[in-house]
Amino acid sequence: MSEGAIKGKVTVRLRPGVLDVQGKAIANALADLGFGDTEVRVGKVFEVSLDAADADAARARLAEMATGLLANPVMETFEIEVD
Amino acid sequence: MSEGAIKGKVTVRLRPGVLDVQGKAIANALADLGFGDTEVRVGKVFEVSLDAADADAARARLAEMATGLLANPVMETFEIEVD
Amino acid sequence: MTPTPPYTPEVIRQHGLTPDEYARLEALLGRAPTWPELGVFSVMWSEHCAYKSSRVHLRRLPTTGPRVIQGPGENAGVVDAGDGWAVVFKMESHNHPSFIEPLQGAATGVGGILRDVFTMGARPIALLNALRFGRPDHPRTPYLVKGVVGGIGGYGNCVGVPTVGGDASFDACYDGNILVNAFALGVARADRIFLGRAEGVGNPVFYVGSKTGRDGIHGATMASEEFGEGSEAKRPTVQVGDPFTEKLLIEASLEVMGADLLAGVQDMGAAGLTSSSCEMASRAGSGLVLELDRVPMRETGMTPYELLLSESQERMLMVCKRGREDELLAIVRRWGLDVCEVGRVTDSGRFVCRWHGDVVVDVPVGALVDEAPCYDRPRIEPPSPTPLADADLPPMADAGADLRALLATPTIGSKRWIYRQYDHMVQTGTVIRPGAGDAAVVRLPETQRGVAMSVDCNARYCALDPYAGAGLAVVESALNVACVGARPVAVTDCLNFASPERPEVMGTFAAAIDGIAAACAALETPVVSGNVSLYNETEGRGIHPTPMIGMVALMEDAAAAVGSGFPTDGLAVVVLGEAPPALGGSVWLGLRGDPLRGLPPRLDPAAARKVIDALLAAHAAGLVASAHDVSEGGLAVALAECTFAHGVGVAADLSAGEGPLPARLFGEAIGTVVVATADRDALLALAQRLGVTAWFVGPTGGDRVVITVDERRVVDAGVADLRAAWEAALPAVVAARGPL
Amino acid sequence: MRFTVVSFPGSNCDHDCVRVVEEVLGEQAALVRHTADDLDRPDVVLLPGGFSYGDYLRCGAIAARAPVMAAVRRFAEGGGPVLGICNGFQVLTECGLLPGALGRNAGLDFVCDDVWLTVEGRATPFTRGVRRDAPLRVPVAHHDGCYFADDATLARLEGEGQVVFRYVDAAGRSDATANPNGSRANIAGICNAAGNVVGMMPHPERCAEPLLGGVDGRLLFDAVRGVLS
Ligand SMILES: Nc1ncnc2c1ncn2[C@@H]1O[C@H](COP(=O)(O)OP(=O)(O)O)[C@@H](O)[C@H]1O
Ligand SMILES: [Mg+2]
Repeated sequence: MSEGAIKGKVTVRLRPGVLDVQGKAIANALADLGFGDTEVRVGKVFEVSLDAADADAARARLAEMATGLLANPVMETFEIEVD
Repeated sequence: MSEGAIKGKVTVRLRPGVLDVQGKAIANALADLGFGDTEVRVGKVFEVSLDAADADAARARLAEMATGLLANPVMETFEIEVD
Repeated sequence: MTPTPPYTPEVIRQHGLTPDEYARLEALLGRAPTWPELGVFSVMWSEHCAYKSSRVHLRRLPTTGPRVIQGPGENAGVVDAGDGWAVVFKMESHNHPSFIEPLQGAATGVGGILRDVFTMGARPIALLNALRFGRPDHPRTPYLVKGVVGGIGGYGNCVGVPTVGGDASFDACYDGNILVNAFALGVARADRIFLGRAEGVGNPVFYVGSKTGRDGIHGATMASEEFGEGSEAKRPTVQVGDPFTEKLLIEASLEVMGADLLAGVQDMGAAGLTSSSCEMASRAGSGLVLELDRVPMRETGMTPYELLLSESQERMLMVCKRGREDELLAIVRRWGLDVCEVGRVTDSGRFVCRWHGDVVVDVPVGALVDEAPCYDRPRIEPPSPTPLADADLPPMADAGADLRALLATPTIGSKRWIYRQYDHMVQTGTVIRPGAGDAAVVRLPETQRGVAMSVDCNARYCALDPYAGAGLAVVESALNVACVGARPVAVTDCLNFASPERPEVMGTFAAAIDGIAAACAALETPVVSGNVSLYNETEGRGIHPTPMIGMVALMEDAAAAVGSGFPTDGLAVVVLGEAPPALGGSVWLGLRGDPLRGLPPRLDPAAARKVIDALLAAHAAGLVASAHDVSEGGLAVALAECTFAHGVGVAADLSAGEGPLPARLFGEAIGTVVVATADRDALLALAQRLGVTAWFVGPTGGDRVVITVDERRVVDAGVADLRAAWEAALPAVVAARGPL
Repeated sequence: MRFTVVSFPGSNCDHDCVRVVEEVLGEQAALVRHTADDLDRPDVVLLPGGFSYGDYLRCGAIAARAPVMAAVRRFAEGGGPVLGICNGFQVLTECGLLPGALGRNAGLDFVCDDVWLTVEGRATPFTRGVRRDAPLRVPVAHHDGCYFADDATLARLEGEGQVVFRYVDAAGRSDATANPNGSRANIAGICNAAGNVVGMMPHPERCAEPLLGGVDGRLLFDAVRGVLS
């Protein structure tokens, strides 16, 4: 990777309505630990350094990565941020 | 959960020295798919709705959850955001 | 807003009902259905639940026998395993969901088949899976393989049921429609089997397990439709498996059953709450009333329609004996599961659902179940296959190179990449692990006995001749279990076919049923459970007929099980049986172009029966050091495979065989077995006494595979070299990177 | 002698451990649930394998915070022998009774296979007298068995003889090809500073009878029995 790499972030979340088995277990555990009633959804974040001309180019590239690999469109949605 | 729940976010990342095997595999896959050379780190994000008096109280509580359960200090660091 | 009648033809079509079926439905009700009722009929009359195209043919299968405790019709089949124990097993498809979302599709397939088994009161002790993928170089194949294997492993590993075997192969006919068939087997006391019946008027009905969300609504109708443009839009209906909850559900259910609290129980599988309650009421000849608003919900704003059709996973419906409610609640809550009384058993013969007191569904159970459509669809007799003239055989330059190439095909190659991802040892009962023998062997808890299992189907044979091909699947799986030393006792099947609305497909279906029936009758292995999966096609291109067979076998002493690899030098290798080698549909023919030519192997169940009896007699006499049946790739591949486990070579002289060289080496002679024995004379004498051809081909030993024909050394290859090619086959397929 | 097997929701090798204790060793086993505040008179405590709480979040993380762990900690701090197997090892690192952490396998896939182990370091209750001249063959079955500790911790473990098991090949060589999961220094199992708490990813309970194809795992159970009797 060259020095001029841009850093971006792809956050992947389960689509609303899709069962979040981890979130459910974590909320139960938090309750057991005395944190009371919570609702938890678990997502993934991919922090990617990539070569791109500018922020817009990086954003477009990250969107392609997300559709092609990082997110599973059947169950997940994604969101992109670029520094 | 009551109506007045506050939404917060705990992002958990691997410590810099810890090998991120998933990130490496994803970077390889991205290269194979023609995305060129990238560097990828994978983290988790927990979106938590909780009852709290205000944003500061929520932040404090999320920090307790992170130290108490959501992150493992041996390998991970965390960061907290509250809407 | 909830749609109300009259419904448009489009709405009726979306519910998978033909105009005729809808007219019948109105006639049965004497009125138009409410919206939730339309949903209920849509799933209950789907191919998936009603078996409307297959029922007339399934009746021809043999389903009874002295060991059969429960045949088809319940959640799983039950067979007497001796000493008061029973084995409970079934196989089921999850093809369409796995093509759309391979990881969750395969995972929920495992979850579903496990529930079918423990719902009968049996503790699951083994899982197997049979997988069919498209051609290895199809761009989507690596993604599908990784997803499906990850899903099966992820689920089975977590619930703690060992995945002890399976079958996987690749063919272009599955490019647009993979097959994921999951098999589960459990063990129970024979007098403690639970049935899916809503018995006892007034008994309360409990909902147990995960909360209901909008998962997989219309999943059952989806499984009954072919793919085409627009299936993308069906994506949000994907169900997510939660193996952790399933594990708790297994323990809670078995504990509740052990405490004798239940009058009936059924899992909520395809078509969820609707089919579980209607089937339970139908089997018991009772009725049910459900208060839908009490169903534990995961999402807000759910409607009666959605609650009735949701396919959320990890849920059970339990009919509790009146007066034992508190005990049930205590047990289920101790396992941390949601539980709620949602209804009662009635004697009305009607399925009634209320929503905050209002009746939203009120239909006769009989209309949903007994009156479901049943078709004898038009069919065309499958054409007879034509023999391949010797002159039309492709030339073979180097038999050794062909052997290596065959071993390197992903269909024949080692499946270690798959089963290494499956916990095949949990429960500490696995005696023959995947890869170690022709069938998996698991000990029956609290006994010395073993149960052997194998799943098989060669779809190329079925494409050439569905009658013979389907029968051969039975024969091959029976030979597999006999190789490890177990007596085949019963069968479960999973009949994967294309659209029944095409007469040529229906013709293959009917022929396959007859082939299975003939083979099962000859082998005295009745069919005790099974599943039909139709509409396996994409844009009019169907899969080969793939009637998967799961064979279950028993042995007195699990410790006597033997593997397929030659254990030591200096043994005699004997071929038992004289099935003629066939090149039609063979993998070798596939190396040279289209394999779908010529005659498939001959189906001769009576001859196979004799071989099995001889093999079992040889086992009993302690004459079998290893055994492996001849299948894909023929005798040469079988011999090579026997050398891999322990690195023990072989020198075989195949001069006594018949036919052209490619047939002798690579012809697929289903019904022959490669046995290694320390006492050649005794084995040959035993075979002769039982009227089975036995043929000594040479000794084990060294580190090479040497095959001689008419004093010509046609193969001479290092075991390590061949094994490397065989082991690289599957990793090469999944190493390719493709889009989702 | 009495072995207490601690069962969390999602544990799935708990009954396998009980079976080895009762049927192979002929000793007493008590199964204690995650909610218990008492371990039911144990001489030895086993934390079994499985997927406690589904392995959701991190393996062993939620179990490490279950009520029963207070009693396990007391028993361990009092010098009682504790063996965590697979998920049990993950629980022990998550609750701090053992140093380091277990992350996703380097190959990213679940691995179920036989591996070879050398017995090293100090003699723990589970390895006292166990042969050191030839590797043991023991199965692994895990998705998250990649042992991680920072350099300082690793140096301490090595220096104090706290590395108890290391992945090797059949010939006893410890290199990357013998490492099923990418663990640092091929570490398969460690003990605490006192030596009474041991965690290991491989499953000795799966190879304690000839029927299952191996008996090397039995050596560990025999060792602790020998130490205590
Ligand atoms: N999908 C699968 N899941 C688990 N084990 C599998 C799977 N496919 C194949 N196996 C295992 O791999 C081994 C070899 O399978 P296969 O090549 O079909 O052998 P055979 O030719 O003897 O039937 C068997 O032990 C089988 O159970
Ligand atoms: Mg096979």
